[in-house]
Amino acid sequence: MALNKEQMLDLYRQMRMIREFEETVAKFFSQGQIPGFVHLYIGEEAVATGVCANLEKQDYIASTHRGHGHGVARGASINKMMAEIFGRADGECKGKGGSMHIADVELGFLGANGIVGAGLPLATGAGFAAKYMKTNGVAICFFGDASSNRGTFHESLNMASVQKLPVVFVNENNMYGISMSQERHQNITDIADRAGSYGMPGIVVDGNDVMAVYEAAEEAIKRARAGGGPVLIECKTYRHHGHFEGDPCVYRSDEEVNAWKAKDPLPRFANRLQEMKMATEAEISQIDTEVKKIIADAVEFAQNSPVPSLDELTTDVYCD
Amino acid sequence: MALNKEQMLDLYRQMRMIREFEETVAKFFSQGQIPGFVHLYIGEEAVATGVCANLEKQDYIASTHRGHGHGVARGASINKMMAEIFGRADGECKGKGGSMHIADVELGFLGANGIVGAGLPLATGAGFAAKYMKTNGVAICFFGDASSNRGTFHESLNMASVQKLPVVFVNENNMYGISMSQERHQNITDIADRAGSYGMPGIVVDGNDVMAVYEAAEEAIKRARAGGGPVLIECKTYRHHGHFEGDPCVYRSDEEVNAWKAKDPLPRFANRLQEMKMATEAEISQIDTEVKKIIADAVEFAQNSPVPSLDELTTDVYCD
Amino acid sequence: MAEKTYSQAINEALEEEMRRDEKVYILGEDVGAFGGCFGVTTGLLEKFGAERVLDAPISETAIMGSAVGAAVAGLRPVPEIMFVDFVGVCLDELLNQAAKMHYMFGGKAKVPLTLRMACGAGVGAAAQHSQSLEAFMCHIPGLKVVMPATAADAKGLLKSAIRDDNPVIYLEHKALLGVTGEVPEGEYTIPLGKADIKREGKDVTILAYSMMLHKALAAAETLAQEGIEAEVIDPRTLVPFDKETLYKSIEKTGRLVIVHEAVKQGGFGGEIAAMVAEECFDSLDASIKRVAAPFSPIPFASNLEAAYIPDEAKIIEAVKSFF
Amino acid sequence: MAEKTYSQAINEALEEEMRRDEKVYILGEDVGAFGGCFGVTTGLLEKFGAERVLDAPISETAIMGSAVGAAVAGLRPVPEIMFVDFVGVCLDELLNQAAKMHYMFGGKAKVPLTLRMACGAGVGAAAQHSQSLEAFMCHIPGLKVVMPATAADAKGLLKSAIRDDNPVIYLEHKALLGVTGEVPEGEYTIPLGKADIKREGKDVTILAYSMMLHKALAAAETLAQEGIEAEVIDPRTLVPFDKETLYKSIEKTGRLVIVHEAVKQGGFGGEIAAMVAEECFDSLDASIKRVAAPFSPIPFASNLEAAYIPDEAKIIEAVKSFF
Ligand SMILES: Cc1ncc(C[n+]2csc(CCOP(=O)(O)OP(=O)(O)O)c2C)c(N)n1
Ligand SMILES: Cc1ncc(C[n+]2csc(CCOP(=O)(O)OP(=O)(O)O)c2C)c(N)n1
Ligand SMILES: [Mg+2]
Ligand SMILES: [Mg+2]
Repeated sequence: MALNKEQMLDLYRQMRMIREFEETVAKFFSQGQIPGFVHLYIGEEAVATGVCANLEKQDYIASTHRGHGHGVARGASINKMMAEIFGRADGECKGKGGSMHIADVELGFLGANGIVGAGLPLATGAGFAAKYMKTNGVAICFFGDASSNRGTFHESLNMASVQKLPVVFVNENNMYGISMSQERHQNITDIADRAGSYGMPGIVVDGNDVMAVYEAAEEAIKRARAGGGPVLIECKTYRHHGHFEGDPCVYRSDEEVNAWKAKDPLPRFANRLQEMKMATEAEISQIDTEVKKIIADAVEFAQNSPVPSLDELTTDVYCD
Repeated sequence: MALNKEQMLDLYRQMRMIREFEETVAKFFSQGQIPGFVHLYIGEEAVATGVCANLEKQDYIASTHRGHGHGVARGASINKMMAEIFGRADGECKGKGGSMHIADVELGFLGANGIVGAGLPLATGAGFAAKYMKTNGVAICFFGDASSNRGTFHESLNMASVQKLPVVFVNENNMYGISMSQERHQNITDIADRAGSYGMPGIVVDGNDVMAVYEAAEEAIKRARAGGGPVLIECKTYRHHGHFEGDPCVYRSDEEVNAWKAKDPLPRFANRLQEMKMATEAEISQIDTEVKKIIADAVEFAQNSPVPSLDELTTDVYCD
Repeated sequence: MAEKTYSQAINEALEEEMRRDEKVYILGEDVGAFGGCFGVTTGLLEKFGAERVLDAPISETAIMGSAVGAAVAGLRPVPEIMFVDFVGVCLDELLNQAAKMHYMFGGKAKVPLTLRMACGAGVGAAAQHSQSLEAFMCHIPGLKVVMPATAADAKGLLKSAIRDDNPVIYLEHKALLGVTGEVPEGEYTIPLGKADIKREGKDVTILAYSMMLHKALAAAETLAQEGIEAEVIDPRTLVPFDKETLYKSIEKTGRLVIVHEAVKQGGFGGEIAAMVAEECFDSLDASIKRVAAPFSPIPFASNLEAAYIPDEAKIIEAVKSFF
Repeated sequence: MAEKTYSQAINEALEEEMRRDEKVYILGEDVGAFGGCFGVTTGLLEKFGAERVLDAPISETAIMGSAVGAAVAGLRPVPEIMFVDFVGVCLDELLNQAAKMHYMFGGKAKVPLTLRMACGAGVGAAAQHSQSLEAFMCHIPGLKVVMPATAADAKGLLKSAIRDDNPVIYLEHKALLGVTGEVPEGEYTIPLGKADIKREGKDVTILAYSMMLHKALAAAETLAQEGIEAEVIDPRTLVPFDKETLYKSIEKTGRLVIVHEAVKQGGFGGEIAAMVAEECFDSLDASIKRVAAPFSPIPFASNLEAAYIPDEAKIIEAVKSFF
C-alpha cells in the first residue's frame, strides 16, 4: 500500500528520533553518566523504523543487545527509556534493567536482550500465542548477522516453520559480530538463503532504505497474518559506531565506514522525500527540531528522576 | 576406486556383523538380561558400513544413542562391546557406560552419546585436531534426521565450514525422531539441502545401498583429507525396530515398515554380490555362519565376565 | 479417593488444568500420540487435539524459549523436557530469560509456565539419563522448584504449579511413575512452599524428598523397631522452602539427617544444612548428616547403580551415628 | 618480581603455556585482533597466529563442544566463553560431555581443557552479564573449578589448569582484571586444590574467594583495629576443595564466616557450611555465617548493584555478631 505524506514523514521522524536518542546516549555515556555496556543503533535506523511502521497493537517484537532503536520504533516511552538507561526509578524497568533489558511488554516489546540469539525463540513463542489466541497478531524478531550462527536461530526458524507461526525474522546484517566480519563468521553471503533450510521464504533488502524495508516487511507481515507462516528478511546495513561505546574498531577500515556513512539512511530518506515532493527542507528541519526537544526533555526527565529506592533490590523476583 | 572382491565381502560381513549383534542384543534385552535403554540399528547397517570402510587409523567417528553399528563398523571389539551392553567389568567402558556410552577412543570411536546432537561439535573438534596436528585424518559425525533440528547441528556445520575442517557429517535419515515423522519435524524433504546454509556441499544417497554410501563417503572423505573442507551426506534409510526396544510403534503403519523391509540392505547387497559374480550363495552363507559364531562367542564372553567391582563406583571421575 | 499411579496423577492434573483454563497447553517431544517418553501424557492428544498438545522437533531451546515467549504473551505453557539431564541444552532460557524477566523488566512481565522434566536413577539409564539436577534450579532466583514424592502430592502440586504466575520447575522421578497412592478426585491443590510431615517422631528429623522420601520412610520403620522414632519431613517444594516446619522439628529432635538422590557436593542438601547451621544452630545437639550420592557420574552396571543411589541402609547408618 | 595486573598475569600464563606446549590453543569470540571482550588475550594473535588463536563465530555449543572433541583427540584447548552468564547456552557440553567422558568411557578418554569465563558484578552490566555461577560447576563431578583472587594466583593457577588432564573451569572476575600485584616471572605454578591463608588470625575464620577475598581482607583490617583478629582463607580452587586448611583454622578460631559474591541460596558457601557442620561440628563455638548476594537477579542501577554485592560492612557485621 502506498504511503501518504503523513506516514512518510512519520518514518522520517521515527528514524530521526532514534538517531537523536542514540547520539544523546553516546554523549552522556562518554561523560560517565551512564554505567554498563551501551550498544548503539546509529546507521541502522531504517530497519526498526521500516518494520515497526507495519505493526498493530496486538503485535510483538523481540530485540537484542542493540535494542534502543527497536523500542523507539515500537513506540515505547522516550522518557522512560532514557530514564532506564540512566538507571532511574522512573525508567521502563524502574532502573533494574538498563540499556540491555529495556522492555515494555504491554506495548508488545519483549525486551532488549543481553544474550545473543535469545530473542529468536521468544518471538517464536509470542507468535505461537498470537496464533493460539487468534489475535491476528504477528511477532517480529530482530537479530544480528553474527547471531544467525547461534543454535537458537536454527531451532526457532525450524519450529516457526513447522508450526506455521506468524513470525517475521528480521536479520540486521551490519556485517560484523563485534570484530568478526561476516565473511569470517559464515561461508555465505546472504543470510536470507538460510530460509531454505526451513522451507520458508528468504528476502534480501537494502536495510538503509526505509521504504524498501517497509515494503518487504509489509508483505511478510501480511502473509504471516493471513496464516502463511514465517518469513526471513535480511536487511543489509551498517553500524556507524563501534560494537559498544568505547570500541576502538581496529577491525575495520575508515574507508569502509565512510562508504557506509555516505549511505546513511537519514539524509538519504530526507533527500528522497524532497525529490518526491513529499517534504520541503523546512519541514524536515522542523521535524529535526521537534525531535531534539523531545530527546532533551527525556534527558531532563531522566536526570530529574530519583535513583531507585534500596527497597527495590529484592522486589519483583517473584510475582504473587 | 573400484572395490575388489575381498573388500566387497568385507562390506557384507560388516553389515551382517551389525545385524547379528543387534538381533542378539534384542533377544537378551527382551529376556531382561540387559538393563536400561537400547536403540537398535537394524535396517541401517549400510550407512555405518559404507562410511567406515573408508576410514584410516588416525580418523575419528562420533556417534549417537543408536551407536552399536557405528562401533562395530569402526572395528571396536565385539566382545567388549557386548560385555559393555551387559554391564560387565570387561566391557569397553568397564560396564560404566552401557549401550548409550560405548566408546573406544584409541580406535578413534568418540562414543555413542545419550544427548541427541551432541556428537556434532565433538566431531568438529576432532576434525580440528586432525587439521591442527596435520595427521591427515578426518572426523565423521553420524546423526539422525531429527537431530538435524538441534542447534548443535547448525553451530557445528557453520564452524566446520568457516574453519575448513576435515569433517564429514553423515545424516542417517530414517524418517523418524522417535514418533515424529520427518514431515512433522521439518518443512524440507532433503536434509542435505541444509548444507547450503554453510556453503558446503550436500549430497543425498540411498542409505540402504552400501555401495552408494561407500562411494559418496569416499569422495567426501577424499575431499576433506585434501583440505577441501566439510561435506554433508544424507543417507535415506529406515529402522526396522522401534525407537528403542519396547516401543510399540503406534506412529507408523505396517505397510510402511514392510515396504522398507523389502529394501533391507543385507539381502539386497547379497543379491547384488551374486549378480556381480562377486560371491556365491555358499560364500555368503559361510560368512553368515562365521559371524553367528563371533557373536555367540561375544555373548559368552560377556556372560562370563564379572560385574564390576564396587570399588569402581568412584574411580575414573578424574584422571591424575 | 481412588488408588492411582504417580503418572496417572500427573496426567489427571494436566487434564483438569487444561479443561479449567484454555490458556494451558502442552509442548514437548513425543507428547502426542506417543504419550511422552514415559507415557505420562497418554490420551491428552485425543482429548485436546494437536493445537493444545504439541509434538515438538528436537529443539529444546525453541521448546523452552517459545514457552517463555508464549507465557509472557499471556498463555500458560506446560513444556516437557524429557529428562532433566537435558536441561543443559536449554538452560539459558531458564536462567537468563524465564527466571529474570519479571525482575529485569521492573515487574512488568509475568512468565507463568511449568516445566516438567523426569529425573532420577534406578532404571539403568546411565550417566546422561539418570541425574538429579535440582540444585541448579534452586540457585536461580525467579524459579520455583517442585519435587513430589507421592501420587497425591504429584497431582496437588502440579495443579498449583500451573496456576502459579511464576516459572515453576516440576521434577517427576522416573522410578516413581508407577508407584500408586490415594489421589483425591477433582479439585485438589497443595500450596507451593508447604512441607509435609510424612511421619511423626521425636528422636531425629529426616528431611527427604522425591524418591528418597520412600527410602526414608522405610528406614524410619526399621529404626522404630529399634526404638528410634524418626520424624520424616517431605519439603515437596524446594523453592520456596518451608523452613518453619523443618526448624520446629529440629527444635523437638535436636538432630537432622538430610537425604537426597543428587550428588552430595553442591546439592541442595548443603543449602539446607547451611540454613540450619546458621539459623537453628542452638537447637542442634549433633552434627548435621547428609546422605546423598557420591561425587561421580551415574554408572550403568546395575550393581554399581544400586551402590550409587542412597538407600535405607545408608540412612539408618547416618541416624544411628547419633545414638 | 614485577607488578602486573590480574589481566596481564592471565595473558602471561597463556603465552607461557602456548610456548611450552604446541598442543595448547585458544578459541573464543573476538579473542584475536580484538584481544577478547576485556582485552585479556591482547597480543596473542600476533605472537601465535590465527591457527592457535582462533576467533569463533557466536556458537558457544560449537566452541565448547569442539574443544571437548579436540581435547579427547589429543589437544589442550583453552576456550573462552566471554561471560559465565552465557554458560547456559553450552552447559550440556560441560555437564554431559566434558565432565563425564572419562568416567563413562571407563577411564579411557581424557579431556584436558581449560574453560575461561569472566564472572562477577560491579561494572553496571546488569542481570545477564554479572553473575557468579560457580555453584553449577561445583556440582558436576568431573570438573575442577578455579577462582583466583590475585594476579599471582591468576598466573600460577592458570598454568596448572592448562597442564591438568581434566576439564577445568577458570573464572576470572571482571572487576579484578585491572587490579595489580606482584607476579613471579616465568615458570610459576600453584597446585589446584591448595588453599592459601591470606591473613593469619586467631579469633574468627573468614573464607572468601575471587573478588570477595579483597573485601574480606579489608574487613579484617578494620576488625583488627577493634581487636578482632580474623584469619582470611582463600580456597583459590573450589573443586578440589582444601578442607584441611579450613578445618585447621576453625579448630583454632571456632568461628566461621563464608563470603561469596554468588547468590546465597544454593551457592557453594552452603556446601562449605554443610561440610563443616558435618565434619567439624565439635570445633564450632557458634553458628556458621554466610555473607553472599540476596536471592535476586543483579540490578542495573548503580546504587542497587552496590547494595547487591556483599561488602566490607556486611562481613564486619557477620563477624561482630559472634562477639
Ligand atoms: C550467547 C552470547 N554470546 C556472546 C555474547 C557477546 N556478544 C554480545 S553482542 C555480540 C555480537 C553480536 O553480533 P550481531 O549478532 O551481528 O549483532 P550486532 O552487534 O552486530 O548488532 C557478542 C558476541 C552474548 N551477549 N551472548
Ligand atoms: C537433547 C536431547 N533431546 C531429546 C532426547 C531424547 N531422544 C533420544 S533419541 C531421540 C530421537 C532422535 O531421532 P533421530 O535424530 O532421527 O535419530 P534416530 O533415533 O531416528 O536414529 C530423542 C528425541 C535426547 N536424548 N537428547
Ligand atoms: Mg552484526
Ligand atoms: Mg531418525
